[in-house]
Amino acid sequence: MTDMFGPAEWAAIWLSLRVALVAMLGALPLAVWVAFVLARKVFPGRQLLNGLVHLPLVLPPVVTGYLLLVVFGRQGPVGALLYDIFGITLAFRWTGAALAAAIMAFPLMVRAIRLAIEAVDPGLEDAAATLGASKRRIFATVTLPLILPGVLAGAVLGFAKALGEFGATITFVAAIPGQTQTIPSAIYGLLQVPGGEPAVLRLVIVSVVLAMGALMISEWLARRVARRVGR
Amino acid sequence: MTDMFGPAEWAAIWLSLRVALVAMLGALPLAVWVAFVLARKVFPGRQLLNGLVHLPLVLPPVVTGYLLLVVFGRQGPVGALLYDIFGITLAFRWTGAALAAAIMAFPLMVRAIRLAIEAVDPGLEDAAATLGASKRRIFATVTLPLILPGVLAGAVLGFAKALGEFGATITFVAAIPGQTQTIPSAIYGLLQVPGGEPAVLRLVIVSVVLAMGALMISEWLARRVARRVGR
Amino acid sequence: MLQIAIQQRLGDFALDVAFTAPAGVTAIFGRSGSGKTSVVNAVAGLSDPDAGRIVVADQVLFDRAQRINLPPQRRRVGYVFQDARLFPHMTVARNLSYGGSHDAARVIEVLGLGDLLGRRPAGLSGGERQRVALGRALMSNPQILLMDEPLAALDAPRKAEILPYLARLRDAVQIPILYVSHDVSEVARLATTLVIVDAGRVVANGPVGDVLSRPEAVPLLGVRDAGAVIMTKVAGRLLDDGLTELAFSGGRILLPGSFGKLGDRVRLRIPAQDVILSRTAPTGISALNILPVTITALEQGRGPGVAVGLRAGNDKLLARVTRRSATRMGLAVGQQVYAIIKATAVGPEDVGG
Amino acid sequence: MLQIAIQQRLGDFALDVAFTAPAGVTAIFGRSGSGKTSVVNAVAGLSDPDAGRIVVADQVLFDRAQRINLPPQRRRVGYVFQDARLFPHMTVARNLSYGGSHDAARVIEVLGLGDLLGRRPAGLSGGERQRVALGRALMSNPQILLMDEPLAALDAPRKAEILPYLARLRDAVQIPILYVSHDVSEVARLATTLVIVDAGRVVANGPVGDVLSRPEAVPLLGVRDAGAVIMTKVAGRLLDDGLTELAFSGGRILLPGSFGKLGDRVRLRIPAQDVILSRTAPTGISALNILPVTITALEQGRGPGVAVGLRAGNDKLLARVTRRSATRMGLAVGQQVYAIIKATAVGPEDVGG
Amino acid sequence: AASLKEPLDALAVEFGDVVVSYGGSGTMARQVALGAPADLVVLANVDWMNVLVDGGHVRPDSIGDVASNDLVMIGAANMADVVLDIAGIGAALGDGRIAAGLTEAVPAGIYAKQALISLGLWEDMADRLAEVDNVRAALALVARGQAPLGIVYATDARVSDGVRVVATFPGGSHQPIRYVAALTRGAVPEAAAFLAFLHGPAGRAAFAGAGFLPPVDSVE
Ligand SMILES: Nc1ncnc2c1ncn2[C@@H]1O[C@H](COP(=O)(O)OP(=O)(O)OP(=O)(O)O)[C@@H](O)[C@H]1O
Ligand SMILES: Nc1ncnc2c1ncn2[C@@H]1O[C@H](COP(=O)(O)OP(=O)(O)OP(=O)(O)O)[C@@H](O)[C@H]1O
Ligand SMILES: [Mg+2]
Ligand SMILES: [Mg+2]
Repeated sequence: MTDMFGPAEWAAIWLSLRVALVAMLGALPLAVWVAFVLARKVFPGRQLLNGLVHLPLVLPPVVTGYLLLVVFGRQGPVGALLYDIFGITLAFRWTGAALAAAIMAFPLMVRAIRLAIEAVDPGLEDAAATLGASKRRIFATVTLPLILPGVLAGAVLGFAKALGEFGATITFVAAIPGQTQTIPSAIYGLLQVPGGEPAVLRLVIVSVVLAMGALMISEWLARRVARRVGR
Repeated sequence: MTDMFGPAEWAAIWLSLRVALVAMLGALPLAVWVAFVLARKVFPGRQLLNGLVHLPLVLPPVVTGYLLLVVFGRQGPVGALLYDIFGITLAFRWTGAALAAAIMAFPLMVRAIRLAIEAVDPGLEDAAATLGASKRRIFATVTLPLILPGVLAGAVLGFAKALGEFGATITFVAAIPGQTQTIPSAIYGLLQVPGGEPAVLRLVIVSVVLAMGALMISEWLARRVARRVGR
Repeated sequence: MLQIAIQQRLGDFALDVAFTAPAGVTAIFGRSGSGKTSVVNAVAGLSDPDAGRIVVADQVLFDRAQRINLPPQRRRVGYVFQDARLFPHMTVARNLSYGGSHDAARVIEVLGLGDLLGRRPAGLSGGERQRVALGRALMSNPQILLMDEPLAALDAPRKAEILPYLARLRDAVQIPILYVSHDVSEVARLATTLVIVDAGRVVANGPVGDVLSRPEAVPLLGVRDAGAVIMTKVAGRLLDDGLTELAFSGGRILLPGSFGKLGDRVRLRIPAQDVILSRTAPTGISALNILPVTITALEQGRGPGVAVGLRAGNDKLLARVTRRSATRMGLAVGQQVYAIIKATAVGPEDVGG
Repeated sequence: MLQIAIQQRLGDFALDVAFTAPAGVTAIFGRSGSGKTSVVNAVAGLSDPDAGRIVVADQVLFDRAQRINLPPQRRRVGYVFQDARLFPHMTVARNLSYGGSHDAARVIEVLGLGDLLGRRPAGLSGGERQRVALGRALMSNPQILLMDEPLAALDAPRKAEILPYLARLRDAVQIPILYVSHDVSEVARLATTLVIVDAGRVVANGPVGDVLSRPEAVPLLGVRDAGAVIMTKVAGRLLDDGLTELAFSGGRILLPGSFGKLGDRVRLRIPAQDVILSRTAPTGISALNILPVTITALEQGRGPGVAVGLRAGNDKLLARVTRRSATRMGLAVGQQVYAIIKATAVGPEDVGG
Repeated sequence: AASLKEPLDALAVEFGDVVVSYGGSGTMARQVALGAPADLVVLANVDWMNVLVDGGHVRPDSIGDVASNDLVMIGAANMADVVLDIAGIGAALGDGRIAAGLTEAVPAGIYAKQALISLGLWEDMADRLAEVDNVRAALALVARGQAPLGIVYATDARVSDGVRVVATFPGGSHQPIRYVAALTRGAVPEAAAFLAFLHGPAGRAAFAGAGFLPPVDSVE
């Protein structure tokens, strides 16, 4: 197995996993929050927020990547701030790749979670409210457990998307081996080289296996959760 | 308004709309069916089907485009069949672009719809069964209306994705103005030339407006449906 | 006729019941968690017993040994669920006609659904929902009717309105009705057969008059709910007083209200607690019905009450008196005494068609 | 004390009620769809009335004019919903302790929840669910208790077990309890105040004994459910017979069973249909209680019955006899007659603490 | 540029301690302009290098070509050579299309357009093109038989067994295909050494090995 891949390929695989995982885990709380706000609150900028969240889905990834570069690059408004205050650079770092992947995965996660929230019986939340639970506690103890299957679905979707993200990532952080060269950019690179096909095939298989693994884990978790919830 | 865009840009806009709409509408019934099967049936190849559906999400779009070429190209098994039997060519046609967009959007649609199906109270379907309704009728009259918000969410997600799809499309059917050059490929092209930014911005705005419109229509529809269902 | 013999494990709970439900209403009576709903689900095909057989008329619905297991849609059961399970996205009218439009006009009228037809389930009160669910099941023209506490959420007047309809239904369509209830007066009024389940097993089973008038059934039913059920015939009507005279083998009974035509058969429950015994025929009291009876059994309960089995003609009655009275009056088996039944004590819910 | 005065539109339905619920149980009685649940929801803060005011003790929960509208969590209401609304993802134990663990051991014991603690709601029967919901509300130590037909899904023995607990609760905690029910014996047993609603309005309202013994309340309640409620004191116990002697202003009543200690106050409902009138004091009959009474009112109903208002000492009783009996006996206001009350007819559910 | 991946990877290994990132020329130029931590850029397009020079992102004195390339017409592996005129191309094409890079955006496409114009074929062929976002995709279209012909760099034709070069565009029919390298503003000193290494014999050999041609004009 170890022989199958060169060190660059291994680096890409580990990096992809790390980037996708960090992107997914980092985006998840925000996705849950945004989904909740979109599902349950009525406020003036609601449609705008909704649109903003979906933007990365609609724009060509290159554009998203370019916008990321403009905003989060060293010279971008946010990027400069991050650098000056925290000494954080995102551009051309794996953290930047994670940011790009997270932003691309975000709409998918929000949608899945939002659907789950909308399916929760408000009567149960009412019941919790009469029992004195604060909004926060109701969310944590009633809503969240009930939407766990949806959150899981969103997480997997996000993870898979983050794993496959290419256009925005390569535009924002390039494809630096060991730093930002994820599986998809490695595949892209290999496609440019004579005789790259076998390596491409190997990496495609890795992608598929990783995604399938994530799917299977999530299905299994969802079933466990469903059993707990007594469905 | 008309002055804002050249004829090529207008063509790209109309084409994008057509491609995204056809991709979404064409994929929707299949997505509903697959979502239903995944949510409710237990059969040996279930995990495999699930994985297959998610594949376009995980793979770099270029790879998906390449696989499309292999399968649906003139010399591909399916492509050749379609040509020999029906005289249908997908190559360099907008139909091919629609196919690519549909396949890329498919996992998103399935996920959203599946979540909705899993939230339907099986007790209601039981009740319909005791009233003598066939499985098909139960689906059409109980399950489907109850999952309509989810189907809508899936449709919008799919439409938005189809609108933004680029990598697989250009690899499979290139970017032929008026035939297969959608907004994203136009944007990509413009981004590669120095000084293309203003045109890019215009097209990005169009993308955003289109997607926002779709979102707003779907939110409005979902609210209407929700009111009907009495939530 | 419905024959059930099933075993099923549900978590820690073991269901093992066997009984036969003839045409007419078979009531399943038992405390909370005794397995009533589980039985009904098995008949509907919504759960698969581990073993056993369910037959309606001559159609095998389920037979583990023969590997027969009809899907719910082919069982033609009308199931009124304990939780109404209305389709939330349909109007009441569409809910009602979902399974068919059998006898629609009458169902809508009797259940008082006319004003609700255009409404959606979300806006209905608990009782309104249950009425719609009942109507929906009835309109599907089933070959068995399963009712899981269909009237529990209804107020007394509405209940009193619906019960005669169910009674007519029972007599009009010769189909078995399984009726889960914990209200004995409902049971007595409607049921021909009574099945008492406890902890997943059948503990008493037989014609309702029989089971209810067994002095030993009193603890199973709760002291308040015991009482005999007799079949009577409408023998006359006292129009000025609004009373109906019912004849049975033990004499005549006057009841307020008018039910049935002359000669109609009427089922009457006489709650044990409403029967007063007297050694001599009393005079000048407001109770209209004084029947000569013979004591056939004296059953001392755990509490202060004594269940007294009575024979009036060929029919059995049941009285419940305090031990103190029994002692003071010197009640003994074989004694001839008088049973005093207050006409108004036998409420409308104790009279069935 | 809870003061309610609210107006609210719900679709086509208009709610406009005003009443005061003192400490103790206030029963809300009314037919299906009359607006009972809507009132309770407004008190809990789950719906916002269009106008009005809701005050508990001295705390304003809601006042449209003052723009006060406390959220449900700050109202400290214990709400037992008509549909149990248990949290499906928690065990029974976690459901119970969700709002607090006030008096946990006793609640679990009295409601018989001990065996269910590790279970999940999906596996519970309808009655089990309702018991858990009741326990959950009780354990949150509320300042008002709202119960929307909490016992409708329970069987009689379980009901009989829970009712005394509710009665003790009512006396132990001096909080108002709003109790929606359509079972008069529950109401009579528990309630201090009775509010009858019809089509969104209060049509009768007052101390429960008062409302129930008004002859004109009979049609509102249903003939079977009318009856007086009197306060009595435990005056003695006849141990050998298992009877308890209750004293009230009109005399003494012997009832089977033992309730309370000597001197305890006991609430007693005497259903109108269970009172027999006699011109002379009868002898040799099994009924133990024969009280001299004066006729205070004769109310002719629509049917064949006559509601007879009676005075026994300072207390009011109600009897329902047939018109035929009333005529034959020549009943008239002011007449002295004997009321015969069968000891076993006043069932345990008619006796409250 | 992505097409340089093969020789650059090899050279990086040889030189040691060099990290290579690749992408489309436009993408990379923008990244450098927006502060990418790169020391050395190699672009397949002189225009983008000019943009970087104008923006002051690279040291003008370090600019120099490292290699050049030919533009070729490819066809299926079994296709005979094609004469580069209307009849020749038309015959080979049938009702198919010519796969090429985006003629307004991708360098290979831009060169292809120039060549077609100078050969007087543009008028007839403009709407017979199938433009894709990178040369490799054009190659795939030809290799999978989707397009009978394609216009790519000579180096790309080597990548796939499914295609062969059926014609080479004359050098004068398009601007020279130049691969331009430059040091960025903030380049570390070692970068200059690597740049020199690229220009040196080792660089030449590696580029030649990958099918590239020597630079059109050498840095003095
Ligand atoms: N799926 C299940 N898993 C575990 N236990 C179950 C399941 N279904 C039912 N039970 C248990 O089986 C018993 C019988 O349940 P059932 O619903 O039949 O009672 P019931 O007689 O209808 O009670 P009720 O009058 O309260 O509705 C209960 O103790 C219940 O907890
Ligand atoms: N949101 C709503 N929209 C429209 N109508 C409503 C709504 N909520 C309640 N109603 C109507 O208001 C009336 C009162 O409903 P409510 O639930 O308070 O009745 P209830 O007295 O509790 O009845 P039940 O004893 O059957 O539970 C009903 O006719 C009901 O249909
Ligand atoms: Mg049940
Ligand atoms: Mg209600």
